[in-house]
Order: sequence, then C-alpha cells, then structure tokens
Amino acid sequence: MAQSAKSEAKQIVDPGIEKGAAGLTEERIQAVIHRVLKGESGARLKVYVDTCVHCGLCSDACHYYLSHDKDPRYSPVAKVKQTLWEMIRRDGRVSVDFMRRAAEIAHTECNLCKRCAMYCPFGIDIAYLMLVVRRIVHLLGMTPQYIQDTAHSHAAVSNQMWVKPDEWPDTLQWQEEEARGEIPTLRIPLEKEGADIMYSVIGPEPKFQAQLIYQAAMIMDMAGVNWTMPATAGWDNSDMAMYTGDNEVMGRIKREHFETAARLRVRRIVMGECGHAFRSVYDVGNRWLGWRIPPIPIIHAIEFYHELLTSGKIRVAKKFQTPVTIHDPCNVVRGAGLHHMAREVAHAICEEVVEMYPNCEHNYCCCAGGGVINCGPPWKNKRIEGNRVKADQLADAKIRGAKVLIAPCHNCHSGLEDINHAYELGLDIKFFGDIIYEVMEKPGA
Amino acid sequence: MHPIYGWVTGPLTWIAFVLFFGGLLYRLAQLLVLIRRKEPFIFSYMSFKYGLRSILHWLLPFGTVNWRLHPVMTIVTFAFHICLLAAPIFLMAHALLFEEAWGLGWPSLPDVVADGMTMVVMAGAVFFLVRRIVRPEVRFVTSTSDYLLLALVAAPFVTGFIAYHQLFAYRWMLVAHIVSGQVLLVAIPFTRLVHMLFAPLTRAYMGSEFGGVRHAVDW
Amino acid sequence: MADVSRWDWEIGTKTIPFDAWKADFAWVEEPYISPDGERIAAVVNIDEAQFSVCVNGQPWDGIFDKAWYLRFSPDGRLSVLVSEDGEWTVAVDGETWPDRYGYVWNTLFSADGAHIAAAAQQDMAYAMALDGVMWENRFSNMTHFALSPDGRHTAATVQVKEIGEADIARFQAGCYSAALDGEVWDNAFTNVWHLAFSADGTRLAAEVRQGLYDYTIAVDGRPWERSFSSVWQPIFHPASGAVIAPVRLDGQWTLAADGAPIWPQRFVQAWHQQVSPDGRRLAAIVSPRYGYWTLALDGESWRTTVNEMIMDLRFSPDSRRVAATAKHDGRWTLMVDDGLWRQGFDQVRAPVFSPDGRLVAMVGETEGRFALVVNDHRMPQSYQALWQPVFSPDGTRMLVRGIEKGTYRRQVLAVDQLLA
Amino acid sequence: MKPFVTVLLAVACGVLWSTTTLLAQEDMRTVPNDVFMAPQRPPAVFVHDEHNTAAGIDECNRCHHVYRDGQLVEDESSEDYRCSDCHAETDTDDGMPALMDAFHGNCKQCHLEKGKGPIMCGECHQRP
Repeated sequence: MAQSAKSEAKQIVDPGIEKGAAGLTEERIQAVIHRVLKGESGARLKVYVDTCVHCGLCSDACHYYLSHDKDPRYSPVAKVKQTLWEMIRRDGRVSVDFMRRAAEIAHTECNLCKRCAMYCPFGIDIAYLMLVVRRIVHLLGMTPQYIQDTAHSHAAVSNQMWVKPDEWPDTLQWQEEEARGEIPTLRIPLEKEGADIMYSVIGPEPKFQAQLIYQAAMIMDMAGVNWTMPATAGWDNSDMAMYTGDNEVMGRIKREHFETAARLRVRRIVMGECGHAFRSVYDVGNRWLGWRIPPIPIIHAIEFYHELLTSGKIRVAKKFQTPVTIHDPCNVVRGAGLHHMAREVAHAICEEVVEMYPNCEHNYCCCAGGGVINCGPPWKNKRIEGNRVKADQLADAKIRGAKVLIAPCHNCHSGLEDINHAYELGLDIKFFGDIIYEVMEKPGA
Repeated sequence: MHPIYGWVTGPLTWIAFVLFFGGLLYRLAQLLVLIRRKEPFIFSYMSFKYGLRSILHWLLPFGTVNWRLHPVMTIVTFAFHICLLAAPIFLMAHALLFEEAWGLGWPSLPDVVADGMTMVVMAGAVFFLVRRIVRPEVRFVTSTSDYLLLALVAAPFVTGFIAYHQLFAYRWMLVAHIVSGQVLLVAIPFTRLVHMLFAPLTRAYMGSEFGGVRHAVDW
Repeated sequence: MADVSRWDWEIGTKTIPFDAWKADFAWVEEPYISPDGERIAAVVNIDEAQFSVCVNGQPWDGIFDKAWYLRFSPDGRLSVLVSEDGEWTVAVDGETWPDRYGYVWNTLFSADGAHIAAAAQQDMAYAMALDGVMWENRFSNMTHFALSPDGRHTAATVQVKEIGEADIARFQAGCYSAALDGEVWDNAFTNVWHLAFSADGTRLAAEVRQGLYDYTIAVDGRPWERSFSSVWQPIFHPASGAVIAPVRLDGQWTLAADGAPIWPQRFVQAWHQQVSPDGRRLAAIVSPRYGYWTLALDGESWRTTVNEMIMDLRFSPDSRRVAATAKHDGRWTLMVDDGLWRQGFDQVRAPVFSPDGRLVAMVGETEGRFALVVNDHRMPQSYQALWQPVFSPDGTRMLVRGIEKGTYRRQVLAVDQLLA
Repeated sequence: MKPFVTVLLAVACGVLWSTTTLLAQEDMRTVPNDVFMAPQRPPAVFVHDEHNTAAGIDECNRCHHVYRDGQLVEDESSEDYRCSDCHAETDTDDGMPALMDAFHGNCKQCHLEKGKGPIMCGECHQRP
C-alpha cells in the first residue's frame, strides 16, 4: 500500500545546477532574465502573469501537491510564484540561491503535464511558464546534470542515448536477425525510399530495449505494412532539449527527424509508444521551426495499433487473459486525445480492462515525464515521493482486480516502474506492443 | 456639495470612463501587437469553435471537473461575478443617471433586488478574504496587492450599500461611492482585474489548443 | 556524371522482367534502377542468412550473410553494403573492397560517380573510407560524413577528446572537431554539424556551437567572428568561394555570407540555400510568415505560399528557373516560378529540368500508383513504380524508367510528342 | 427588561409620528409616490411652502406647468391636476416625460441649474 511521503525535503545537490551556479553573478542572472522575459517571450507570458488572480484553484490538479498532503509550495501557481513572479517583481535581480531553487522547481517539481491547464478557470498554461523558467535556467547553464547530458547527446549524435551512427543500423540488423528466428522472412527495411511509413523510436529502444524494435518489426510484418526505418540520424524522435529549454537543439533534432521522413518520401511517420516525443513533434519542436502542423503526418503507436486492429490487418489469436488497467499519458491524452483509442485497443486485445480513476484527460501524471526522470538518480526519491497519489490510484485499480498496467509511453513506463517498486504495488507494467505481440496471430511463425 | 457632486459626476466620470475603455482598448491592442511581433503562431491556432466551446463549459456552474470539486467556491464565485456585473449596470439609479446625461435608457432592476445582489457581492468579497487567509494554498500565493484588489472591488459596493440605506454621512458616502467606483473602473485595465478582458481570451486560446490541436477537452 | 550522351536515346521501349525473379529466390527486396535505365537490381535472399544482388535477373557470384543499402553510383556502378562472418565491407559490381570493417555504412558517391566513400568503424574506432582506403587517423566517434564533389576528399565530424559519463563540463568545453582526409582542424568545438566542401574539395565549412549558446560557421576550423543564436548548414559559393549560411538573429532567420547578413529580409525560417549554376542567383526555402512556406530568390520571397512543407529546391541548368516540391493541405505538388502546379499527389520525387530549362518533370504517387508529370501535364500512363526521368543532353528525348505489371520498362520518349 | 421597554417606546413614537404626518394634509411635506405601481424609493421630501419661500417662487406654473403640442403655455397653470394626470408612469409615444422623469426634471434639474437644493438621490428620497 501507498505510504505517506512525509519525509522532509532534503537538500539535493545536483552537479549540473552547481556547475552553473558557480561563478554566476547577479548581473548575469539579470541579463539572462531580461533576455528571456523581455526579449524572447511575448504575449503568453505577459497575459498569463497579468491575468492570474492567485485563486489557487489549480492546486488540486497537481500530483506533487496532492502527494505532499496539499503542501502549498507544490501547487502549480506556487511554482510560478516562487520563480517567475519574483523574477518579474525584482526585475531579474535575484540571487544565485534563488535560481538554484528555481532550477529545482522547474526541473524536478513539475512534469509539464498540463493537468493544471484544465483546472485553471482562465486556462493559464503553467507548463509553458515552467518551460520559460527552464529556458532561463538553460541560459544560465544550471540545468540538472543528467538531463543536460541527454541534451548533449541529442546535440552530438542526434539521439537521446549517445547511440553512435553505426550502432543504430547494427542494432536494427541484430533485431532483424533475432526476429528471423521466429519469422524467417521478416525484414526491417532500412532506407527504403517511398515506403508508406517511417517507423521512428526513441534512443532508449536501441540502447536498452531492443526487444521493442523486435516486437514492432513483428507487428509491421504480420500486418503487411510497407514500412522503413532510416539508417541515418533522424531516427530518434525524442527530444529532451525541449525539456531543458535548449530550443535551438530542439529545433535541430526535430528538423532532422522530419527531413529524414521527407527524404525517405514516406507518407507518414509512425512512432513508438512514447509521449514526450509526440509533444515535441506536434506542439513544441515543429512550432519553433515554423511548421504549423507536423509537415509529414505523424501518428502515435496507439493510433497505429488501433488502425491495424480495426482494419483487421492484425488479428487477435486469443485475448490477453490477465486483467489490465490503462495509464493515460499526458502527452498523448491531454496532448492528442488518444484515450478513446487506447481503450478500444485495450478492449480489442485484453479480456478484462479495469479503469483507474481519475482517468482520460484527468489522469494523474506518472511523475516521470516532462524531463523529470531524465534529471537522473539524485532526484529519484523526490520523484517517487512526489507521486504518492499515483500509487494510491494504482493500488485502487489493483484492489478492483487489475494485475497488469498498460503504460503506452516510455517515460510513464519507467516512472511507474519506480512507483510500482517503491510502493510495492506488484503490478506488471507493459506497453500495448508487448501485449499485441503476445496475443496476435502470427501466421508463418 | 454642489461643486463636489458636479466634479465627481462630471469630469471625474469622464476621466474614469475614458481610462476604463481606453485602457481596455490599449491592453487589447498591446496584446495583439505583442502576439504579432513575438508569437504569431497564436493567431493560427485560435479557433472560434473550440474557444467558444471551452468558454461555455467554464461559464456553466459545475460544468467542469474543477467547478464540481469546489462546490462552495463555484457557487460563490458565480454569484459574486454575476452580481458584480449586473448590479451596477442594472441599478436603477445608475440607469437613471445615464438616461439623464445621454438619454440612454435601459431596463433596470428593482432596488430590492439590486440591494440583495450588493449584499451577495459583499458576502462574496468576505468569502474570498476569508478563503485567502484560511486556505494554505491560497494564502501562499497571496500578497498585499491581492487584498488591495479585493478592497478595491468591494469598496463601491460597500459605500453604495451604506449610501443607499443612508446609514450615516449620506452625502459623503455617496461621493465615496462614486469615487471608489471610478477608481475601480480605472484599475480594471491596469491591474490583475484585467482578467475581465483577458480571461475569455486565455480560456479561448487554451480551448483552441485543446480542441483543435490536442483533440482533447480542457474541462 | 557519366556521359549521358552515350546512353541509348533511340525512341522505344526495352523491358526486363522483375516479378519473375521471385521464383528463383526466397525473397526479392525493392528494386533499384541504373541511371541509364539499362539495369534493374535488387538484394535477394537465397536461403537463411544468404544474400546476394540480382541484376537483370542474374545474381552476383558472391553470397553474403547480409546485404543492404543497394545503390547505383552516378556512373552506373552498383554498390551494396555486405557482411561476411561478422565483418562488413562495400561490394561494387560484385567486387568487395579489400578491407573488412567492424561496420561500414553511409555510402557516398562523387558527382561523376568515379569515387565511392563510406563511414567505417574498426575496433570501435571510426574513420572515413574512400574507394576502400580508410583514413590513418581514427576517432572515438564520427558523424556528419561528407565527400567532396570531385570525390577526392572525405570529411566528417569527429570526436577528439574523450568524455566521461555525464561529464557535462567537459562536453561543453569542446570535444568535437572536423577532419578533412583524416586531418583534424586546429580547433575543437562543443558541436560540429553538417559539413560542406568547397567546389575543389580543399576547404571545409561546418555549423559549430561554442559552448551551449554561440552558434556560428567555422571554415577550415576558424569560426566566423560573429556568432548567432542558431545557424544551418553552410554552402560554398562555387564562384566566389564565399561561405553562405542561414543564421538566426533576434528570433528570425536570414542568410549570411562570411559572417555578415547579406539579405535584409527576415524570415520565420530559411534553409536549403542554393546558388544557381551560373553563380549569379541565390535561392532558399523560407517561411515568410508563421506556418507558410515559399522560396526566396536573392532575398525576395515569392508570393505563392504553401502551408506545410517545401523540399528539393532545384535551379534549371540555365539558372533562370527554380522549382521545389511543395506540400499544401496534405497534397504534394510542384512550386515553380512563383506558382503551384494543379497536379497534386500523396508523394512526389524531386523535380527534373530539361537542359534548356523549358521543361520540368516530376514523378508523383497517389495510392500506390505512380505518374509522370511534365509542365503540369499528367502523362496518361501510370506505373506501380517509377523513377525520376532523365532528359537527353539535347533536350529532345526523355528517359522514363518504371515498373508496371511486374515488368521493368525503359522507355525513351520524344519530348515533343509528350506535350502534344 | 430595560431594552424591551426602550424598543416598545421607539415603536410607539414612530407610529404616532407617521400618523400625524399623514393627517397634516394642509402642510405638504413629501411628494406622494403612491401613484407608482412599485415605488423604489421613499417619497421625495418636499415642504411646499417652505421650499417656495426659500426658492423665491411666486408663480404656481413654475412647477404646475401646462404644455400643449409640446409647447409651454406661458399663462396657464395646472395646480388643479395631479402630475400623474398628464405624466404616465411609463414612457409614452406622445413625447411627454414619464412621471419619474418629470419629477426629476422639475426638481433636480432646477436644483442643478440654480446650484442649490438637493441633487443626490438620498437627499430627497430620505429614509424615514
């Protein structure tokens, strides 16, 4: 059962924040704050700050707030107060310590899940405001170490996990070979110009979870899809630079992703079960580049599986017997309204689906997304403590019979694993792809 | 009293209305210029349909999850805002003054009703005050300016109420009522009370993003 | 480029069966067509872990554990990446390079096709390999591979200092540089991206980032004096040798040459700049206002815009015309001379100009059927696969390479008849 | 016991005072508002003789005017009529001001013009 996360917040030292803080002067802080608040940002920041009446109605939206026994410091508006309001009030003359705390708040106390945007009567976008803070933190060089390292990886090798250019096609070929043990004719077609679909994944898949590529290849093969994967940079759709406020690198990797798809002359991109990457392609990254909508249509795995199941391209041999519950990831549910499709997919492949509450757009965040899990080990416990409410929610679903938790997002998956372990929930966490691979008919296998 | 009355109902009123409407127009123009200059993408995502859809949900008491989560706050805030807007506009005395000044007449409320609405506004203000003090999540984000704004909003209603009931120093109370109303009008465009103008816009933008881009609801 | 005039330009059709191969192999992968249209090739699987390449129905002698990235070079040679016993190499027309590598990939061809390069990894060290010869200097990582237009020089972004796990300070101090024929620039940068060669292959320019925020262009290792909030890939002006790159200034993009902005106009986006063959005009893909795209010539953007994407900017050989593929409301078409074609498709290939610039041709695909469009006229014939057409040097003939009903057809058509 | 007695006395005095006021018809102290269907405010204070003396009004038709075809008839007066005989409670098409507007026009406008006399709502509509 979920335990109360009462432990007093200990001072966590992050080498990345400290590296930036060292040698930082208040003049430089002010100059950077001016640059961002007066130079780069515009109407949204001004109107959001001028319109907020400090009513606190956003509080109940936030899992950090709820998990910390309604500690007011964790309410969404309180995070703005502790960062932007002060910066504005003091015209950017804030101390290094203040910025240290601002970096901590923006990076480790907000998942940018936008649940609060649905609770603010005015629709103030606090996730956006926290991104503005992260932008300031980035320009001051105070981004937490591990996520900064991830942004470096994006910049150096165009993927999230320092996967070298040869390791990528090599891994795909290895998975192709593995899968041929099951389906001898299976192909992972690389660089196939004119395919219908370019399948793109995130860095951790080739690095740690190559079996997901295996499964995806099996699904593609069984469905008879004309697909391809790029052998070049641009294969990784993920985007931690979006979360560090390094917009220039964000734009760089999004451009590479879309132009790779354009080069391969595909009709659309299908991406794996990842949430933040989805936010980056339709909301943040594309806009920085001037693309109003993704220039090559991109659909999430949930939509793709839905399409394959409803069109009969893949058939279910025997439904998954263990009762499942569905976690709604912020970026594809509040971000793309895929919760209906997710349920249809779940019902199509599983015998019993137990809902957790609140659900759909109102689901509680996994507390891993928004770059928080990417801030790495120093912040892990804080992240777990900050989501007791999720543990309670999952425990409730478990009491009502759920044994498997479907989390169609990588960050959610990893974050929920931590919650699952820390609160001893005993759920088995899966992707949709895991279950589809398990239950689908595999003629030829 | 004639010169003072003449001054507050004459030039001061003009100044107040010019600053109020001019201020609102200025804020709106400033906003549009800023969007055009820095965030032109906002225009391209604004959707009349989805913006309105969101606004209507939020305009409906208990029409959103968060309204349902806070039933007392919901009732109070709707009652407060409705009375806050309707009582001054449809007060007979105000309508009368407008008619006498410009020949512009509109239907007005019986005084008893307006009186009741004034009491609702005052009670709402007290509720908000208490809520600011009592609720930790609200107190944490409350600053002096929040109390001042609340006082600014309550003042014309309190003074109006006292003047209407002629409880004491009627003449001075009426002058205080007029002046506090004017101060409030002028304050709206230049303080967080500008949410009167901006809240529908921010809501419409969030509604547009949710409806048009995210295919999700924002309530 | 190979001598196109020596190709068979006789009007007529040659056919080569393709689907028929399927009987001879476990499977046949997607086909590739030689530039002159005389050969059709595909990677074929013979048995478990036995791959070869089949050309015009004849398999190569060699059998490999794996074979992929089959590509014809511009001079018509056929290359493929192959592995045997866990080692990789490049096979060209059936002959493998003498060296074996831990991995080799990203085949590059010189403009005339005489030279073939690839990125190679041996014992976890990286270098470029040109015509089978690997750089002597090896690096711990290598990205952004480039081959000079004349094919005599190779270059890549290389990692020159080791970085410990999550050592962000060291990374930011600069651990990357560029290597030209294996020789590293004097300077290291935080990042080095997208290299560009000068026409003669002796100079090298790249996007660089110094620290986390200062972007500029480095030419032969020397950064421009001025830095920007971002930059995109540079090009060398073929005549003047100036380096031209899009730069971001105050949140908007423009083009700069040798460090100074050259276009007074500012754009939401500007990239893929290109100099006309005569060296007189400079074009780029730009977004004049948010969400709208067009081309800009010498700083002036066209009036016609599309709302999704523009790619494949091409000048006509006489430098007078410009075309690019453009996507509007979900349909791809061609934007040419400030106008849009009426013919739209699900997908298209890059446009091709006739030598005199009078004609522009494009391949488009809708629901799996390909069609050829010339000057916005859709040709009646449709195909199950179709490659870019080639104009004869005198501009009177057109080579069309397509597959229909499982048979490859090489057709030479008279241009006059096409448009009649 | 004491508060109770005080309240009782106060109520008794109030009743007595109001009765006497009503009875003293010869000395008009307010403009009667009983012609209004639903009067919103207390009747306006108006001590007829005192007001006219103070304001130096000799001519009855300064207030008890007669209009014909929209023109003021100089020599006629209308003190035999009730104001509501001509002025309807609500606006009519004949251009005649409604009753309340007529009262306000007659009293308040004159006060504003002369710079004397009550002009704020509660100055006339005094609560008892």
